[in-house]
Amino acid sequence: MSKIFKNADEAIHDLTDNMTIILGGFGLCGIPENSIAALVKKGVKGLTCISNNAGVDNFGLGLLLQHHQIKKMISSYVGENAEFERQLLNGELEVELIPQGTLAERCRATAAGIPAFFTPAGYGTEVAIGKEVREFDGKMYIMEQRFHADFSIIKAWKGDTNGNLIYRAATRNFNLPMAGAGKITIAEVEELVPAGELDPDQIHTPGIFIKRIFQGEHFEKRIEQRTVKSI
Amino acid sequence: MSKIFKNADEAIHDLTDNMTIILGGFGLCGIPENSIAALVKKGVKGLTCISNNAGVDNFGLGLLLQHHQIKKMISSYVGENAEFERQLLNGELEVELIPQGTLAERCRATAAGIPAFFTPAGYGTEVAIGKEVREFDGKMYIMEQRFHADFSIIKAWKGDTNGNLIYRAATRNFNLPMAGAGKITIAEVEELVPAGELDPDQIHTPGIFIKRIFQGEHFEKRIEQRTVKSI
Amino acid sequence: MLDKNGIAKRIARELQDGFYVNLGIGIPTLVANYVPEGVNVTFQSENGMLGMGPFPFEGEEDADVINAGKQTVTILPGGVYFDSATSFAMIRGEHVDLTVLGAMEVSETGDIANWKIPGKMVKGMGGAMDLVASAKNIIVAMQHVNKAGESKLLPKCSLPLTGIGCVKKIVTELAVIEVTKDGFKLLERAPGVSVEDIQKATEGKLIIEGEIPEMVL
Amino acid sequence: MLDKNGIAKRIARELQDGFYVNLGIGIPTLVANYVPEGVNVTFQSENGMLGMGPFPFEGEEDADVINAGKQTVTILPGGVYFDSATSFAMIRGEHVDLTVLGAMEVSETGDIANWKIPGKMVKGMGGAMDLVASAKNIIVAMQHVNKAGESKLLPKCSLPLTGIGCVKKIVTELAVIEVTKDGFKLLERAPGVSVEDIQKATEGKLIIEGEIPEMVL
Repeated sequence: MSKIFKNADEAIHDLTDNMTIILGGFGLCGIPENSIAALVKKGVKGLTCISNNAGVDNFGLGLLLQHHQIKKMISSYVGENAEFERQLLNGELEVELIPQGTLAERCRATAAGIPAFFTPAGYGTEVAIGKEVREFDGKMYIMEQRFHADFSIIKAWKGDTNGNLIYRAATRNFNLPMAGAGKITIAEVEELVPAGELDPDQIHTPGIFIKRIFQGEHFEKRIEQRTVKSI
Repeated sequence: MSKIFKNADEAIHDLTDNMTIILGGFGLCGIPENSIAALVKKGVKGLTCISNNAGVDNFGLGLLLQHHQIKKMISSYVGENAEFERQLLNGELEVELIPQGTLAERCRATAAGIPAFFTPAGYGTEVAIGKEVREFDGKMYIMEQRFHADFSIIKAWKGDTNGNLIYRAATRNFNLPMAGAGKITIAEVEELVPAGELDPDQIHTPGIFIKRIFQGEHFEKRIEQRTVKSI
Repeated sequence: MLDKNGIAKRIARELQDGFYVNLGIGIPTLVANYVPEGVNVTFQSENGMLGMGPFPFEGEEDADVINAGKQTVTILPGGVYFDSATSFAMIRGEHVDLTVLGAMEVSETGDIANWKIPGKMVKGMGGAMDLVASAKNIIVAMQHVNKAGESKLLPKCSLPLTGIGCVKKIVTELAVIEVTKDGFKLLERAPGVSVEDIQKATEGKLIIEGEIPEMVL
Repeated sequence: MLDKNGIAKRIARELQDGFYVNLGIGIPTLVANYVPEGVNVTFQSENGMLGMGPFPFEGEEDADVINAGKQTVTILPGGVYFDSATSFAMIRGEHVDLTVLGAMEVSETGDIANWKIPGKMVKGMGGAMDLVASAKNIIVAMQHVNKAGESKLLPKCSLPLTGIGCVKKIVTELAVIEVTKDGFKLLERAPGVSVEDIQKATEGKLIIEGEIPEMVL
């Protein structure tokens, strides 16, 4: 049974309206660009998107916002995004903000079959409202639960035909804990190689977490805050 | 502040009687041989040891058993170990058996500041006795808590002077989730290299989890079940 | 009646292309020898390996490359090493498609006991409790009766449990049995074994509906 | 009175050799420019990097190498990349020795508000709630009063909280203040600033004991 798909369109062929999808990346770094473009092209609507950020106005998840495809965003930081703000203030978009570490751990828990765990993040704040609170060793924690998502869509640098993945630099971010967090996890990679070409000691995500893999056609890798020092 | 210690004796200099220590490895694979030898030499007694296995009669943690240094073992499988059995039946040794995945996750939780989590392992069995039980999505889970350990002692293949570690093959096992699970984590490595020599994309355990590191003098790497096929 | 290899061979027919499989110690290990042609499966070893291959040739053993039974093994091309927390994330997260393991007793409600005999030295449950509590699909490979001639398929387990309501299928030297909500359902007879033989060796409720076919191996 | 760089410089004196440090956006970022000689610290960026280095030279930016502020940065020799779950394991597990971040308000019991202003567009808490709930040692870098001239050191925060009872020290343009169980304890005055100036700018309970020394930068 091959995990290899020709392109993003085919990899998301059965992703339909009103689904919940988890998307990797931090800001615009390590986002599944090709899959997002395919989602725009496909025009699926009413999506609940779980992703650390919401892209910028004309890139990343901002593209899905532009086309009114997102019903709800679950993020830790939605940043500077005028269209996002407009839709939110107009009541066209729901937003759930959760602490970044909690988001990462909930994704990991989902993939790892852990239904709930305790974290100190958000204790005593509005994040804790409605959540179970408990003391361990004299410190207060709140209980957080896993997600339920139809798809998880992530991006890696190299992947092999078994679905094994290697990330490059700071693109590992949410992509790794999101691997396996959707009923189906799709990985788009910059380079797809035959199984056996990756060193088994250097693989970041074992292929078992990945159901579909394809080589992206083009990666723009836009930089959100180009910052340089003078010589 | 250097993390580098000359040898195992110096790395464990302040490990004293009645402490709780976590030790890496699976069977005899990837165990911190040099540190165990140093513990025998130092003669610390009354130890509570958290380790997946208990070694064999004359190697691994079996050496500490031989010298009556262990008060309690917390393991998933204590295997074939005559001295272990003798001490257990004589009431000289306490044993707490916990499922292997729960052991791994409890170590990871300890290092990661997660005081408790839910797992299905052991539900409906004697492992669940006295533990909180809860249903999530129609399935039953039990709550497991993190450990409290003075030291975690692990073994890696290569390490750098910042404490960054790379494991080889199946030795990664419990060593990785145990990194950072003790108040002080000691790593013994086959080869210690200057910071900067390891590829930042290929490091398995970031140095922040490691407080002390030393290059082991000798690694016997005994094989527990030598199994070969005929040509 | 099947020998150990026969049991393994029959279980191997349950393998589907693309499956990730965890094999326990004993008869389950033998399943790897009978993977049907054209079916591609990946074996997981819970100590931290996907793509576990055969034992090494003499002289090629590597102390760092062992399986969950502490045996020296090899890794196949496309395999991967990982840590124990990640390994049980695969198991608990239901990414492993099939678990095959041995048992001392199985109850008609799918409870399994395979780790502890009161009064005997306990070696520990290892990964068995995680595996049985997590797997979507669990097949037990075992003898139908124990050495004392007593049935291992019981109304209720008498030994301390490893997990409850988890076993889906049982393959013994006598039969293939499905665990249903109504009890043990007889699916297939081993060659030369009669339904009566199976009934006699099964203490739990055995459901026999229609003609019971003989296994195809 | 200190400028932003002065605040950063004073905070940098809190750095100890071997510290792992997470710096928030704004003034905290500037702390990296003033690490005292002989003190070796490692900067963590919560998006997945230890050993964060300076910004790259023009033309050497790498889209895959950014910090938590989404700025292009570099990694130092001996640095390491990791994923977000591991990153917050470091933070939650108290492996990060010091967190420096900005705030809108701090209460005399150490509560902090820095993520949300009712009625204004909320961008999100990012990693701030994890950082403040976890760090053993939290220093807030901020202006003593807001743009409306109101004190940001209050008996009780008026804005939605980021965390409670967590701030250990505050460094502003006017003073260094420790958060004790009895309230804000004045430790140091900025050059040219009087105890009266600080008292006037502090709405929460300010504890002044003995002679308050001027900061050494």
